[in-house]
This record gives sequence, structure tokens and C-alpha cells, in this order.
Amino acid sequence: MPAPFERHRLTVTANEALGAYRVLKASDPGGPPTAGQFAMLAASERWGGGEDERPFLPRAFSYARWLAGRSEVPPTSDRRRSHRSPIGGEAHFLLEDVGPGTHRLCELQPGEGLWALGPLGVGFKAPSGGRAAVLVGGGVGIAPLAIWQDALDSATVLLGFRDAAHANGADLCHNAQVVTDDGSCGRRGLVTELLEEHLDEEPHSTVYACGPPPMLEAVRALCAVRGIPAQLALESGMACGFGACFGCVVPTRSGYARLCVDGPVLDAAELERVEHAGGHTYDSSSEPVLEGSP
Amino acid sequence: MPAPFERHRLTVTANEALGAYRVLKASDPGGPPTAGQFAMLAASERWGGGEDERPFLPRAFSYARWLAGRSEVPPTSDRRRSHRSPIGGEAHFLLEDVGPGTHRLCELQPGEGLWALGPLGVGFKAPSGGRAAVLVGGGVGIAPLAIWQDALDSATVLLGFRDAAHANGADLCHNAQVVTDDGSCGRRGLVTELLEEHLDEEPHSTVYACGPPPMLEAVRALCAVRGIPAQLALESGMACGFGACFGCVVPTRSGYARLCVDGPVLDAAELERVEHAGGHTYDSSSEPVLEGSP
Amino acid sequence: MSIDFCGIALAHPLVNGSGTFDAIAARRVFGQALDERFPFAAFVSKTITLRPRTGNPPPRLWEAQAGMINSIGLPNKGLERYMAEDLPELARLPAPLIVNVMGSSAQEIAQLLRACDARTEIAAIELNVSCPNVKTGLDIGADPQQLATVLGQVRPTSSKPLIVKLTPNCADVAACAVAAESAGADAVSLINTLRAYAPAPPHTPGAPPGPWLGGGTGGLSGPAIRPVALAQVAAVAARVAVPVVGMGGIQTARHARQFLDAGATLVAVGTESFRDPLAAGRIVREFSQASAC
Amino acid sequence: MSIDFCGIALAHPLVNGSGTFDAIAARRVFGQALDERFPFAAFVSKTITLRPRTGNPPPRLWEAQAGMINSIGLPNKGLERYMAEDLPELARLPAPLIVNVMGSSAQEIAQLLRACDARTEIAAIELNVSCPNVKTGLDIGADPQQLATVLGQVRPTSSKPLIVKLTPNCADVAACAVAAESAGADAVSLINTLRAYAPAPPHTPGAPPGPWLGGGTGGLSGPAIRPVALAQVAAVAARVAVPVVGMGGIQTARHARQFLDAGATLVAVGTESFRDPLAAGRIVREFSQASAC
Ligand SMILES: Cc1cc2nc3c(=O)[nH]c(=O)nc-3n(C[C@H](O)[C@H](O)[C@H](O)COP(=O)(O)OP(=O)(O)OC[C@H]3O[C@@H](n4cnc5c(N)ncnc54)[C@H](O)[C@@H]3O)c2cc1C
Ligand SMILES: Cc1cc2nc3c(=O)[nH]c(=O)nc-3n(C[C@H](O)[C@H](O)[C@H](O)COP(=O)(O)OP(=O)(O)OC[C@H]3O[C@@H](n4cnc5c(N)ncnc54)[C@H](O)[C@@H]3O)c2cc1C
Ligand SMILES: Cc1cc2nc3c(=O)[nH]c(=O)nc-3n(C[C@H](O)[C@H](O)[C@H](O)COP(=O)(O)O)c2cc1C
Ligand SMILES: Cc1cc2nc3c(=O)[nH]c(=O)nc-3n(C[C@H](O)[C@H](O)[C@H](O)COP(=O)(O)O)c2cc1C
Ligand code: FES
Ligand code: FES
Repeated sequence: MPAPFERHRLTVTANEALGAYRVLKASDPGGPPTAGQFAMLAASERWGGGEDERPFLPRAFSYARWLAGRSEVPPTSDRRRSHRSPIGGEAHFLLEDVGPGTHRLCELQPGEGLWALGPLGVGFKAPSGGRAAVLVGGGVGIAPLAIWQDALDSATVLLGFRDAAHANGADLCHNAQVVTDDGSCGRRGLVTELLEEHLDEEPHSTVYACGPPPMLEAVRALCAVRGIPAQLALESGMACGFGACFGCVVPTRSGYARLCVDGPVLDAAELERVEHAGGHTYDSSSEPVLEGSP
Repeated sequence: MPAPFERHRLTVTANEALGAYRVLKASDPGGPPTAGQFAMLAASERWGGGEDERPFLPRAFSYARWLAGRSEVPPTSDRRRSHRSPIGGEAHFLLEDVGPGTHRLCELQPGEGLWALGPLGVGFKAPSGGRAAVLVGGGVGIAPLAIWQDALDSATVLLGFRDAAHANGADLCHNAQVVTDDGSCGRRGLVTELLEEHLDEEPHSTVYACGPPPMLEAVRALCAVRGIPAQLALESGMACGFGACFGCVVPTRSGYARLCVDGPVLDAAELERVEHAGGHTYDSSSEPVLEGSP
Repeated sequence: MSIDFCGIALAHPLVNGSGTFDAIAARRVFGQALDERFPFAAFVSKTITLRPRTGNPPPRLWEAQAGMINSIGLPNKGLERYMAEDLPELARLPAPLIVNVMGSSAQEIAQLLRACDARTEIAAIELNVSCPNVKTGLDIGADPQQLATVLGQVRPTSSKPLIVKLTPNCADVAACAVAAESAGADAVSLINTLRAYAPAPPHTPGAPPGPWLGGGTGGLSGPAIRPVALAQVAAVAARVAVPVVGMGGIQTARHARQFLDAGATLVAVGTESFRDPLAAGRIVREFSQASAC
Repeated sequence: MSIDFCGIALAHPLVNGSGTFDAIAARRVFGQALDERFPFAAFVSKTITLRPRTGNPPPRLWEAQAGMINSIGLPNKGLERYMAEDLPELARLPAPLIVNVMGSSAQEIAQLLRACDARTEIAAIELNVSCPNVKTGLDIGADPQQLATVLGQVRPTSSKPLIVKLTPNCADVAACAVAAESAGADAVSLINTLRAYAPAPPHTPGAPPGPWLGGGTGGLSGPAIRPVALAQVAAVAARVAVPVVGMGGIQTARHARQFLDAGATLVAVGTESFRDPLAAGRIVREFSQASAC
């Protein structure tokens, strides 16, 4: 289903702490997203004026959950702002405050406005050939896995976090197995260790992963070795989210792909390796870099 | 008394409506201003991000009142922010919301921070030769007259406003005679008419005026004709407020004067005429304009 | 507010800045609404070159104060595939098509113009002269003489209206515009992005600082450059008779009006479309409300 | 973090941008605190010219997105009165004095340099070459050849360190820097303000739109230009051996560090001082905290 051709103004319905994260909920007049899709978000007031007078551009966030049905709009001082719609539902986003944009979004209160463009991008595809779904997440990367688990009949969910505070984010999913870097919650270790053990028992699986690049690269590598299909939800800096700026490219076997329209979910087989955002070791061409040209 | 060589962080103690205006009060660790002096103000949070992502520069505001003595700081969620000082007092500013800067300042709540540099500039001088003080104000220009009336033993106060809503600002002064453009409060007419009638009876006066340029020009002209000394508090766009940018100049008989250091109060005799801010009919030199040069 | 631009009838004065809106990708994302609500009076496609380009290595974006820096590096599928694959799709848009091309030599440019001249789907050609000269490293558009020479050589190869997109990274953009006009340009457009640098955010202490962008330097766009854009558009409009397409940081109808007042015939929306794909539609709406201007 | 700059020992790398801090006015406003807490490692005075200038008619200021546009027009009391009245006052500052001068011809510049050479209170001279050439209207600093010629003629007239303040309104600032170096400049400083235009806000409908600034066009400064400043400083530092003074939108120690990382030896704070007269003091403080950089 195509996205509405215009950013629309959502009304924040809740902003709840979930461990070290915030869950931002907003009434969404649009249709339901498919798991793995994202929205470009910006606060409708005071977007800008933060650190270095940013944010200026909208920011990309995965839909973490979507509740269908007429959404309730809380009382708001500013009636003009409140935004009802017969259809639609409530979109949930999981936020980690890492800079001016996420910081501003984490401040939003019920009744306040949220600009959203979406749902955007290509999401997860269902497992084929009777394979079992294994969802592997790290940190805030668990967001798209929650909505994917909602859509699947059954899935194994393996999550890794920095520490106990962040591990509370696991409540976004149902009966997830959790590991932490410091062992302060669940087993101490890496989520990829859980994944390997699980795949030893359940090789007939499809892996769905989202998290930091090193984790995704480890997932990609170990699935490649075992010949297990994997779908990876990647991140990259985005300006537009709808294919306009060519800024969000990631290197694939067939050259650069715009993550916002060809992703954010990519088949692991398309990737030679998952790069750190900000790493630029790869250049598929011998052409000279065009300094200063758009 | 010199101003502190650093902008300092005041804590807002109150933000009260006064007719169409706001009275912003803040605990001020600095010393008392002289009437007619001003401060460069900026909100300590979210200065920027308004219309066209302004404000960027601080804004100039006359001290409208200054209450000496240890100032009370209201409870604030953020203790770090609260700012006590053994000496100091409470500064009052009269604000009219005309753009992004004044708009932001009009939003400030008790406990929030306010950057201030001041007191700056040259204020009013006491009447000489036993002359009576006549204070003439228009609109938000009444601000410096209020603190000047506080300092004088006695003064006649004549104020003009657009309408009744704005005329409520007159409460900033004591027993002022008020006229409005629409007659919705007090007499219908111009404050300069009141002034002429008053000077007919009390020619041995010194006139102190602040308000829109056309009013100030009328005051200047009629005082000049009658040979009555007048001190005018002018306005001009300011970037720095301490003589650094040369941006705030106004034309005087002796060339351009930096209003922030040579004013804002100027002796009417120094002015050939009071210009509209933004009018640039006057150039004291035959030199070519240097386009694009700082 | 219908407008004649080089003989092309336009419904209003708003177009897009080349490379800031991909109508084909947008049709994939937004479906038929893209065509039904198409906001631009004419569509300007992203710069194409003779041979395909993959563009600069990522990262390609940096957010600046009131703007952004990009180092995209003109990725494109090259003339041949553009003509074969994209042109038919773009021809379906409810607006005239302006094709933006760039070449590093007069020969290359002539080839591009000749190819465009042959296609009726193309209403006009925009020539991006911000291409670095292989020898000097400067933009070929930065020097009036050099620009006039190149244009003189390529102008005869196409009878379609030729818009020269000037580079802002020069000493005297008005002189470049005059040179372009005298060499046969039917219009000029400006400004392109200002050469800019984004340092990598400080990581582990001791790590060597360097550029954030894979391309080293990039181009600054957005509201931060609007005052510079207005100065260049005003300077150019005062010196040339051909129509001027003004752009640089336009976010509102008031901003667009400022460019028209400065002498522009058309205005283009670029970076603002990233913040809202229908920003141009909003601006056109604001236009029809007197209040806006 | 003491630094040798052209043989002058500086306590730290922060100075002021010429024309953005008037130490004499500041002493009137802030009293002796100005000298006690003086934040700059060296003081750069506002451009002086041979004859007095009243400057451009007001309004002279416009606030832009993340910056400001000024059209001050270099008001100054002229060489003679500057030397007689201001120099003694500036000599009392607890920091070396750099005098910024501008002339519209080699003769004028030579006269200014000779006068500075004679005064022991002056540690170095900064030559502002953003002066419009009376014939071409372009900045004399915009063309490398012209710049080299002028500098070649004036360089011998002073033995003091000569800093050439380049103009950013040119095609190739690095080439200008190389020309300045080869003609004997001991250092270069950049960037000056970017040529910019501020339209008058719409008043009564129908009123003719025009420039807001009395001077017509102005110069953009502040954070909006920092990405352009960093690109120009990096380009210049890569091509010259002489020290570079970098400026343009510096607000924090992190910004200052970005310029030093890009190759600058000193950095200057300009517009940010308008927001807080002691901004430079804060930045120096932030410097001495590792966190900042
Ligand atoms: C498809 C997709 C889905 C996502 N889903 C989620 C989600 O569900 N939840 C979530 O919390 N996050 C998600 N993200 C990440 C999120 O978009 C970023 O965390 C956010 O954009 C950061 O913005 P910021 O302003 O808070 O921080 P910024 O400072 O903008 O970004 C932080 C990082 O960006 C870089 N950076 C620093 N300064 C700049 C600058 N000036 N310009 C550009 N980059 C800079 C640095 O590497 C820094 O570490 C997703 C991203 C994508 C692409
Ligand atoms: C010495 C002095 C004392 C003052 N005392 C008071 C006082 O006590 N109370 C009070 O309310 N006001 C006072 N003012 C006026 C006050 O400083 C201005 O109203 C304020 O700066 C407006 O800022 P703004 O952002 O709200 O509106 P702005 O939009 O910044 O200013 C409004 C006006 O500025 C012009 N303008 C519009 N856009 C811009 C732009 N981008 N850049 C520059 N100018 C622009 C237009 O003429 C517009 O009408 C005083 C001014 C001075 C100089
Ligand atoms: C991401 C991006 C890509 C661009 N690509 C091109 C391009 O391919 N060709 C071109 O002539 N201009 C290109 N531009 C320049 C824009 O067309 C426009 O001239 C510039 O961005 C200024 O307008 P703005 O501030 O509204 O964005 C690009 C700009 C951006 C931000
Ligand atoms: C109001 C103002 C006046 C200036 N006057 C001068 C000047 O007289 N001579 C000069 O060389 N530069 C002058 N400049 C340029 C600054 O020194 C500096 O190069 C420029 O502002 C960029 O730095 P910034 O962004 O930190 O302000 C002036 C800048 C401003 C804003
Ligand atoms: S974010 Fe702009 S193309 Fe992907
Ligand atoms: S406001 Fe800067 S000199 Fe007066």
C-alpha cells in the first residue's frame, strides 16, 4: 500500500519510559505499516534550536507496533492541534536519546504534534518453505522485531543489550531470551552466541535481525556459513526517506542501494558485509570522487 | 557603574499579563540600572527554532522596574538552574510580542533561565534648573518611563496607546494621563496633544520620551520650537549591545552614533530628526556605499 | 499565475531543484498520488552524465545549522539507460520535463545535448556547469571566459531551450551569467550548493580527525544559504535579460516571493522537499493566499 | 597551550575577528574587568582606512537563520586619528595588538603599512583584501594575480608580520592564499563574511520590495557559514606553509577544534561575541577541559 504523499500531523497519545528507552505513541490516520517499515518523524513544534541549532531534517524510526482501530485523542489545550480520523490506528515508536532529534522526540507530551511521513521502505518477508522465524535484536534495534513478532504466528526472539536498564526494552517483545554485555540481566554475552546455539538445534530457520552493524555483520556471516536465509534491517543516515536525496546508500553486491526505498530490510545474501554507518571502505567504482558535488 | 563583563543567567520569577503586554520578572544578581538603560536578553533554553529558525541574536529591552534587595527564587524542578545572590534584586521587563524573540521571552515560566547582559547604555539625566519632569510614552515605550518615575520625586506622566487593551499597560506607571488612538480608553487622540496642552501651562519642564519614531519626532519638533529640553529614548536593531558591531547607529548632528553605547537616551538637540527604524534617507558622507562589506 | 518560460507554458513559478526529487522513486513510494498531486510546474531530473556513475562512497549526508551538507557525487545510470528506462516514465508526469546534464568536456556536453535534442519528451535542458575541470579542479562554470567558450561550442547541438545552472563557487556569478547569456543560454539557474566541509564527530580521543563525508567535501544547502542565494540571484537578474531560476533555502511562499522580487522568473524548491515531499504543494497553496506575499 | 604565531608568543589560539569586538567601547561598558578578564590571545582591531569613513546608512543588521547579515560599511576614524587616539588605549590591553587595514590601491595600502611599521605598539598587521576594486567592483583579493601584484608592491613597506585576510567570495581561495604566500604574506586569515542579501519584510501590500540593508547587500556571518569556512580553511591549509587563522561561525571549543583540525594555527571568534561578550573566554575554558575536544 503506498504511503500518503505528504507528511501528516499525528497527535502524541503517550510517551512512556521502557527501561533506558521511551515508547512514543501517536494516533495515526494512515494505514497499517508492514513490519520493518519506518516513518520519517519530526516534532511539529520546536524542531530546531537544539545542539548546534539542530535538528533540521526529519529522523527515521521503525514502527515498533501498530494498533488498528479508531484512536483516542487525549484532551489537549490546543484544540486546533488535535487530529481525529475515522480510520487509522495508533503507531508506537521505540526511541533512544542519542542526539538532538531523538532528544526532542523523547520530550513530546500527549496532545502535542508529530509530523510523520510513512509507512516507508520495504519490510520483512515471511519465512518460506516452512522455516521457523528467529528474530535477533540488539539495543533499540528490537523495535521492528516487536511489530514483526505481532504479525507472525510464532517466532523465537533473541535479544542483546548493554545492561539491565536497556534490557527492560525486551518487554516490547513476548517471551524473549535476553543476554547483556555485562551480565546484569540474563546471560552475559552476545546475542549471536544465543543465535548459534539456537540454529544448531533449529537449522530450518529464517533469521530476521536488527541492531548495531557489528551484530548484523556477525549474524550475516554466521548465517552465510550455515546457508541459512537472513533478512537484515539496516540503518543509515537519511535526509528524505523517499528516494529523493540518494544520501542513504549502503554498498550491496549490485552496487549502492538506497536504503529508504530498497530497504531498510535487505536480504543478507545481497550484502558482501555490513558496514559501520560512517565507514566508507567500499567504492564499487574506479571513478574519481567528485568533491563538493551533489 | 560598569556592567558585568559576561552575560549572566537570571531566573524568571514571574511572567504576568498587563493588558496586551507581558511583564517578565527575573532575579538579578547585578547592580541596579539607571532609568533608561537596557539589557540584552535571550532565553537560556530554545533560543532559536522559531519563525525562520530565529531568534539567533539576543534582544534589547529597557529595564521597566528594579526592586532592590535579596530576590526570592521560586521552586524549580532544576536546582542547578536556580540562581541566588546575596546582593542584587528583581528586574522587570515589559514585553510586546512582535516576533520570534519577544514571542519566546513571553513564554518563559517562573524558574526558567534568562540570559542577560546589562545594565547597558546611557539612561536619563535629571532635570536641571528646577525644571519639572514630563514623561511622555507611547505603547511599549512606557517601559523606561516607569523606572524613571520611580526615581523621580514627582513627574507628570502622559501616555498614548492604540486601544484600551494596550492602555492597561499604563498601570506600570502611577497616575498617568492616558489617550488612545480609538478613544476606547481615556481621551481619543495623540499623546503629543496632551503634551502641548501641558507645556502651555508648564513651560519650565524637561521632557522625557520613549515610543514609536513618529511620536518621538513629534515630541522633538514641538520641544525644539518651544526651546524645551527633551531626552529621547530611541530604538534601533542591535546585535551586541556593547559597541562591538556598529550595527545600531542612528544619525545625529555629529554623524552616526552607536545607540547602545551613546544612547539609547539621546538629547533631542543632538537629533536633526527621529528616523523610522529601517528608513535610511540620511547619509552624512559622500563616500560610496560599500556593498557587501562588513 | 500561468507563466511563459522560454516558450514553455507553466502553471505556476515553482519547480524542483535538480537532484532533490526523484519522481520515479516517488511514484513507487506514493503511488498515483504522485501524479495526481504533482506539485511542480515542471520537473527537473537529477544530473545525468554520459557514462553511468555510482556516486561517492557513504556517508553522503551531514546535518548543518539550518541546512545540510551532501556529497552524493552525481550517481546516475548514464545517458543511454536514462533515455531508455527513465525518460518514458518521466514523460508520464503531468508537467513538462527539464533534463539536467553534466559533462567534463565540450565534446561530452555536446553529445548529451544532441541526445536530448532528439527526444520530444524533453521540454528543455539544464546544463550543470558545477563540474570540476579535470585540469584546474575548478568548476568549468566558475570562469566566464571558459564558460562562454564551452557554451559556444555546444549551443548549436540543440535547439531546445538551454538553462545554464551556474556555480555559486565563483568570484562574480553575474559575469558568468552574462557570459552564458552571450553564448546563447536561454535561461540561467542558481544557486547550486556551496562548497562545504563536515568534520567527523569526535570519537575516541586520539583518533585522527578527518572528513565525515565519504567524498571529502560536500555542498551546503537549505535555509543557511538563502541569504547568499538571494544576493547571487539579485546580482544576476540585474545583469541578464534571460529568465532566471532562483533557488537556495526556499521553505515558504514568503521565501519564494523574495526570489521573485529579486528578479527570478521561476523558483525551485530543493532541500525543503526532504522535510516534506509535498512542501512545494504547500508553497503553491500559500502563494494563492495574498497573506503569504 | 602557548603558541608561536609569526614570532609572536600567544597564550592560546583564540583571537577575535576584526570588527566584532571594540575593546575601547568595551572598556567603557565593562570597566577594568575588560582588561582583567580579556579573553583574546591577541586583539585584532576593526579595519581602518586612510581617510575616515562614516560607514553605510542604517539599517545595518539583519538576523538570518543561524546567523546574521551586516552591512556596516567599515566606519572608522581614519589612520591619523586611529594612531593618535585609539592606539594608546589599545596598547594598554593585556594582549598583543594586530591592526587590520584596508586600502583600495597599492599606494593607499603602502601608506597604511608604513604608518603601522613605525609603531612599536603594533605586533602585526592584518590586511583586509575584501575591498571592492573601484574598476571591476570585485574584491581585490578575489583574483590571485591581482592579489600577488598588490602584495608584491606593498610588502616591502613594513617589516612587521603581515596577515592577509582573504575574501571568501572567490572561485579558488586556496589559489589566492598561495598567491599571498608567494608575495610575502606571513599568514592568511579566513573567512570574511559571505556576500548576502536581506529583503525588506513585506509591509503594506503593493509597497515596492527592496533591500532591507541601507548598504544594499551585506555579509553573512555566524554558524550558518561554518561549513563553508571549514571547507575554505581546509583547502587553504593544504596548500600553504604559512600559519592560517580560521574563523566563521565558531561558537564552542568543539567548533574551534574543527578549525584547528582542518589546519588552522589560530581561530577567531566573531559573531558569537555579540551573543556573549565573554564567549571567547568560555571557549578557552572549554578548551582546557579534555571533554570539549
Ligand atoms: C530505517 C531506520 C530506522 C530506525 N529506527 C529507529 C528506531 O526505531 N528507534 C531509534 O531510536 N532509532 C532508530 N533509527 C536511528 C535514528 O534515526 C537515529 O538515531 C536518529 O536519526 C539520530 O538523530 P539525532 O538527532 O538524535 O542524533 P544525531 O546527532 O543526528 O545522530 C547521531 C549520530 O549521527 C551522527 N551525527 C552526529 N552529528 C551529525 C550531524 N550533524 N549530521 C549527521 N549525522 C551526525 C553521528 O554518527 C552520531 O553518532 C533508525 C534509523 C533508520 C535509518
Ligand atoms: C534600547 C532598546 C530598548 C528596547 N526596549 C524594549 C522594551 O522594553 N520592550 C519591548 O517589548 N521592546 C523593546 N525594544 C524593542 C525590542 O528589542 C524588539 O521588539 C525586539 O528586538 C524584536 O525582536 P523579535 O524577534 O520579537 O522580532 P523581530 O522580527 O526580530 O523584529 C521585529 C521587527 O524587526 C524587523 N525584522 C523582521 N525580520 C527581521 C530579521 N530577520 N532581522 C532583523 N530585523 C528583522 C522588522 O522591522 C520587524 O518589524 C527595545 C529596543 C531597544 C533597541
Ligand atoms: C542531496 C542533493 C542533491 C543534489 N543533486 C543535484 C544534481 O544532481 N544536480 C544539480 O544541478 N543540483 C543538485 N543539487 C542542488 C540543488 O538542485 C539546489 O541547487 C541546491 O540544493 C540549493 O537549493 P536548496 O537550498 O533549496 O536545496 C542537489 C542538492 C542536494 C541537497
Ligand atoms: C558586524 C561585523 C563587522 C565586521 N567587520 C569587519 C571588519 O571591519 N574587518 C574585517 O576584516 N572583518 C570584519 N568582519 C568579519 C569578521 O571578522 C569575520 O571574518 C566573520 O564575521 C566570520 O566570523 P564569524 O562567523 O565568527 O562572525 C565583520 C563581521 C561582522 C559580523
Ligand atoms: S534518505 Fe533520501 S534517498 Fe534515501
Ligand atoms: S548593538 Fe552592536 S554596536 Fe550597538
